[in-house]
Amino acid sequence: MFIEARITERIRSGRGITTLLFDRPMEAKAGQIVMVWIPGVDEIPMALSHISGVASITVKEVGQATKALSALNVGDLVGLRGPYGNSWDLTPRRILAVGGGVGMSPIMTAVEAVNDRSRVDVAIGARDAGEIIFEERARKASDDVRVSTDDGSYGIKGTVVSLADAMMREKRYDMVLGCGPEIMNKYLLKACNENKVPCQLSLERIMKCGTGLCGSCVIDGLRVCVEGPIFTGEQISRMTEFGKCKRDDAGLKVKI
Amino acid sequence: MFIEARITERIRSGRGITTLLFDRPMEAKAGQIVMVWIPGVDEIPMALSHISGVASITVKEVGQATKALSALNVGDLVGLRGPYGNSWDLTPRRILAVGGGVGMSPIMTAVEAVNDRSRVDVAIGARDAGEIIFEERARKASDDVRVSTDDGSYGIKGTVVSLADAMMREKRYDMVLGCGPEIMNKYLLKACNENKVPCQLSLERIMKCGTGLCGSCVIDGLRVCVEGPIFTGEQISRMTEFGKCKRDDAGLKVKI
Amino acid sequence: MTALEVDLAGIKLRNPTLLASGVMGETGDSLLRVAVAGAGGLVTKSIGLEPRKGYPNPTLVELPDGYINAMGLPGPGIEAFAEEMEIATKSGVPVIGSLFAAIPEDFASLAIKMESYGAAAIELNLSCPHAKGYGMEVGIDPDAVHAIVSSVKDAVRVPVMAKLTPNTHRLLDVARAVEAAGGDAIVAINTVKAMAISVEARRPILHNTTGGLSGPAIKPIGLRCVYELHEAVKLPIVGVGGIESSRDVLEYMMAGATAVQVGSAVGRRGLKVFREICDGLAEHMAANGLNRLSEIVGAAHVH
Amino acid sequence: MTALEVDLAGIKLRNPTLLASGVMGETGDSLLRVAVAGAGGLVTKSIGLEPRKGYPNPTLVELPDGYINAMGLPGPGIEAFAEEMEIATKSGVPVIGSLFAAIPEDFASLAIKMESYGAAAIELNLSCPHAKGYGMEVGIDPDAVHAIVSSVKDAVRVPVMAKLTPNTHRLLDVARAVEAAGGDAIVAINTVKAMAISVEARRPILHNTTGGLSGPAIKPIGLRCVYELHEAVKLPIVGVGGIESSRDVLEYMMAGATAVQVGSAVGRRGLKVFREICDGLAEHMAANGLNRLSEIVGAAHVH
Ligand SMILES: Cc1cc2nc3c(=O)[nH]c(=O)nc-3n(C[C@H](O)[C@H](O)[C@H](O)COP(=O)(O)OP(=O)(O)OC[C@H]3O[C@@H](n4cnc5c(N)ncnc54)[C@H](O)[C@@H]3O)c2cc1C
Ligand SMILES: Cc1cc2nc3c(=O)[nH]c(=O)nc-3n(C[C@H](O)[C@H](O)[C@H](O)COP(=O)(O)OP(=O)(O)OC[C@H]3O[C@@H](n4cnc5c(N)ncnc54)[C@H](O)[C@@H]3O)c2cc1C
Ligand SMILES: Cc1cc2nc3c(=O)[nH]c(=O)nc-3n(C[C@H](O)[C@H](O)[C@H](O)COP(=O)(O)O)c2cc1C
Ligand SMILES: Cc1cc2nc3c(=O)[nH]c(=O)nc-3n(C[C@H](O)[C@H](O)[C@H](O)COP(=O)(O)O)c2cc1C
Ligand code: FES
Ligand code: FES
Repeated sequence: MFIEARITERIRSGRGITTLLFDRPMEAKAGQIVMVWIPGVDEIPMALSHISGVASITVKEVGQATKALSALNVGDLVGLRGPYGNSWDLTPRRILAVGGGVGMSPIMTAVEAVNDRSRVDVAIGARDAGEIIFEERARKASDDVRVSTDDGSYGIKGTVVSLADAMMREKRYDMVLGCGPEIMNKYLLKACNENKVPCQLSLERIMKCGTGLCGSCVIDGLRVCVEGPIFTGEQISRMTEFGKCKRDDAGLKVKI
Repeated sequence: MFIEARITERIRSGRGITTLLFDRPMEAKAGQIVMVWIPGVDEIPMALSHISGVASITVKEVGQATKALSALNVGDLVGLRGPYGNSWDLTPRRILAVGGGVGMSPIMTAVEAVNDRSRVDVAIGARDAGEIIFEERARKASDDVRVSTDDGSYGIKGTVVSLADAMMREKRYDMVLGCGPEIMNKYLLKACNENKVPCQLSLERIMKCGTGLCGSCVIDGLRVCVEGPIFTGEQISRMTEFGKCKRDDAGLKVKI
Repeated sequence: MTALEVDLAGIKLRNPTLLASGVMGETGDSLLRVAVAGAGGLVTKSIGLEPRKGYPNPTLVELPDGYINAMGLPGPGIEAFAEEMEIATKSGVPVIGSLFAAIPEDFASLAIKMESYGAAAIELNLSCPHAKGYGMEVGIDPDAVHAIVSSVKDAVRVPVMAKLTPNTHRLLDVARAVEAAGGDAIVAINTVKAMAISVEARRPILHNTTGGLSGPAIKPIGLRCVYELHEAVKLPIVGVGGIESSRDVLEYMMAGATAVQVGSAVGRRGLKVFREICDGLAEHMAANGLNRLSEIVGAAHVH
Repeated sequence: MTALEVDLAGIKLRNPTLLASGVMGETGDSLLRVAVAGAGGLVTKSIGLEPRKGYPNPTLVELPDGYINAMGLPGPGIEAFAEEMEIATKSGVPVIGSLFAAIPEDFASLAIKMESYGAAAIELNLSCPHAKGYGMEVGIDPDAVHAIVSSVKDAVRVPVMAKLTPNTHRLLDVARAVEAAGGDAIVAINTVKAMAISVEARRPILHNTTGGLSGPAIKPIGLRCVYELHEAVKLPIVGVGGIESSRDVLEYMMAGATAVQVGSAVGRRGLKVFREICDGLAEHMAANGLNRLSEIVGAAHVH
């Protein structure tokens, strides 16, 4: 259903990363997404970054729509459709949650939904210190939160995948959750396979309808908006397009 | 909502009076009505004559539609819309329920809904013995059931209004419920006024939409299908059309 | 001017909600009741030259999101309707006389009578989708519509509004014909041609087979028509179709409607719908610092 | 012949439920998935000569009883679609290639390509209500439709079906033109032109302003069109619009449809809708002693 919501709070979460809280809650599960309408600009898919109590999204500025969205002020209006898609399976006992950059957004709702500090560890990564988000939130919800940056400007130097790989070697996990750029997801999947830990990864594709109709978001025929955004490592291993190509607005295949 | 129902039982309730039970229950209150579609014939308003468990109607043959309806067999199909209209107010303590002919149909659901043999008495009347219906059902639900026929062929000789009048003189009632031909309703109202007992009467007018739109069923601007079919004695006393005229299919006033 | 008041082609309405034609509009007393319930104005049932019984039942199908009706334009005819108008006009709110006919001359003579009964305006039903020879059968042809509107305009002094059908790709051509003929307002939309079938009975449910779809199901269609009409003609537009809440009214007004009509919601929500809508409109105006509703008419046209 | 099998203009369908055009029909893999889910046949997204991005978002509005979409006919274009058809045709069920173009020559050259890709039939989109220069802009004119159908019929050997718009009063004239031009089937209906407005934003929600209404809201309109078409032409009819259950399919078949298409229900009910419908149809047939579904086609025509 389409609803009109106003922004009640605007938090700078990182460099070029803004969290927007809305004046109305949403019945959603951790990992689900919404279509966010910025009137006069565009409508784009966003993971929910808060689900209990208020609803929020966390936006990284990459182009016109995300810039316009990030520039909205308290009191400004957006349209929201959703929530759409599936959610994290949080039943496995020991979970490692891995977020790259703004990918921490749906990861954070998972960590909070586990609601047991000892069951979930968190690996947060980004290119540099400015893009590390939700570290404080994560420490409130988990006993073991570690941070890495590609350039070493904060936390351990290296990719979040190396960090996660180290954690998997160090501790026993029953499940890894991951969200980040597709290249990160690709290497994370590899690391999980090597460590024989099952995983769930949240993926991205062009989204238009959000409701499973238009087919613009498919990866190998699976719709990110219905069967995803979260896919299991097994599902992803069977995909021919993952990490290799995606569809553009016209449905044409383009290399990633 | 429109539903398709099949007849599960067909009971001869009196001469030219048939009770049809349906294969599906209806969430209805005592006194409410349904629009009954006889495919290929007509759609006509009917009071529900059973509401708990199964739903039923009780039809008196007067013309084409009621004859076709009465001729349907077990397994045959009707369309049902409703329930429509208001219901009896059964909160007053001591109730006298008065039914003339097939008017016993919504009266009977009231008597059963009171669900206290000592709180409700029943006066059943008809032209002759053949048209007395639901006497047994009434005796199961009330301690004091009396019967009259115009020709004296069964029970007390006289109109049901005289019978009700006598009962009001004999016992104290807090409310009279009445349903029958308009002429009966008219005299029953008079008798209630004389005995200073408030009353509720179920009225009839041409019904087409059943949902308060078309206006075909109005009496002084009140819609039988929404504000009725049950009106209080006070409401009826203020009506200019009651007992005098009604509207035909074209909305023209005709004398009763 | 109170906050909710609007001016529709010179008619002052205390609020923008009119009762739609065909709903509780056949008798004076029922029209009065709708005025008491809070409507800003009343449109009568479409009245013709002669009494008409309409179609046999079933004349209405109830759906989860609307109705399909094929009443068949029942009514007492223009002569007998004098009595009903006498009562309705006592309501203190404008009573708009809706008319149906097949040819311009009949429309004109009906309009003269309606005006003499005290109608504040005439609404021409050029759009009923299920009455043979009437309604949309004439209302899809710009030339026929031009002739009808012209002859009614010549016959009466009160404003003349044309009620149009969405069942055509020529809606805007027809509206331009109304404007060219001197019509004072456009009413849109009448019902959308539709039907219902009973699987068990293996036949159409309505006696007339097809009928007109109304209620929330058609709101997106009505909104689109009003939006397009607002760009095509300068005439004021009365929005109709699926209106059940103040939000629906605001959407129609932002699309370009000066006033609105409420039909099916009288059945689905009850007569209280008029008051609820007006309360909601007043709230919206207060919350948004609006002085008059006219400020938002057409506001959604943001090229 | 299994109980649910139907013959549509010579095409054998294992059951009468086809995937409607524009839904999960842009890529071979997603078409495959719909076949696995139980559809009796697949209609591709409407494909044009060139790649098209479609309109910017928002392209869809979700309503309680349907959707309004203005995708703007995005698609990879006929050349690139070869690859998708190669995958889709592996499904084992007939794949019908939907096409859009502005002129007969373009329709014909698209159709030749589609046929060469293995399409079991061609569906001509003469009915999209929101793409400038395409769809219903050509599909309301019987002469234009005649020219398009004729030229496509001359170009290919597979059956040619014309998908028509309800947004006109000339539906039956257009259908007769399809028949006269040698078309093999009629598909009805495409979406109904509609729109949605955001009161708070004071603007239309869809980027394209208007779009097409689909889902349960339009079922009574689609049923009416199929019913009327069944009396106007002898061609087989494919019913589309708001179908979500076996009962809906039975209504459409009794109105005159030989087969049906399911679009919005894929979003509202999920892919399981195909299997649920087929189970319901089989149950109805058993309960009513039907040997073939064709027995009930047109059964509601009971004059
Ligand atoms: C399931 C899902 C969840 C997402 N969650 C978040 C989130 O929580 N926070 C966040 O900052 N971003 C998230 N995104 C990414 C976000 O939607 C894009 O960054 C945004 O659409 C870019 O729009 P733009 O106009 O700013 O940039 P553009 O310059 O238009 O595009 C930049 C890139 O973003 C992608 N993109 C553009 N439009 C869309 C679209 N309609 N659907 C999907 N991708 C698109 C394309 O790959 C494009 O190359 C999510 C995407 C998906 C699919
Ligand atoms: C609220 C209400 C409840 C009713 N409950 C019952 C009931 O429980 N049992 C029962 O046997 N009858 C009931 N009736 C009366 C019943 O509807 C009529 O007897 C029936 O419609 C007559 O149809 P016909 O074709 O058999 O007769 P016709 O020859 O068509 O008509 C006989 C008379 O019935 C009345 N009538 C006809 N059509 C309608 C209509 N659409 N709406 C109302 N009245 C009509 C007219 O006064 C007419 O003169 C009720 C009527 C109303 C309004
Ligand atoms: C029962 C019924 C009867 C109607 N009769 C008429 C009529 O006589 N004349 C007319 O112009 N419109 C008639 N209409 C159409 C309504 O006035 C209105 O245009 C339509 O129902 C859409 O509005 P709604 O969705 O609010 O009902 C009728 C509608 C209904 C439901
Ligand atoms: C998102 C979407 C995209 C559509 N795209 C097309 C299209 O490309 N070509 C076409 O002929 N119809 C298209 N349609 C119309 C459908 O095929 C169908 O005719 C219509 O939606 C009514 O059916 P439904 O109620 O089952 O959805 C589209 C519909 C939707 C909802
Ligand atoms: S965005 Fe996923 S199917 Fe349309
Ligand atoms: S039957 Fe009562 S208003 Fe239509």
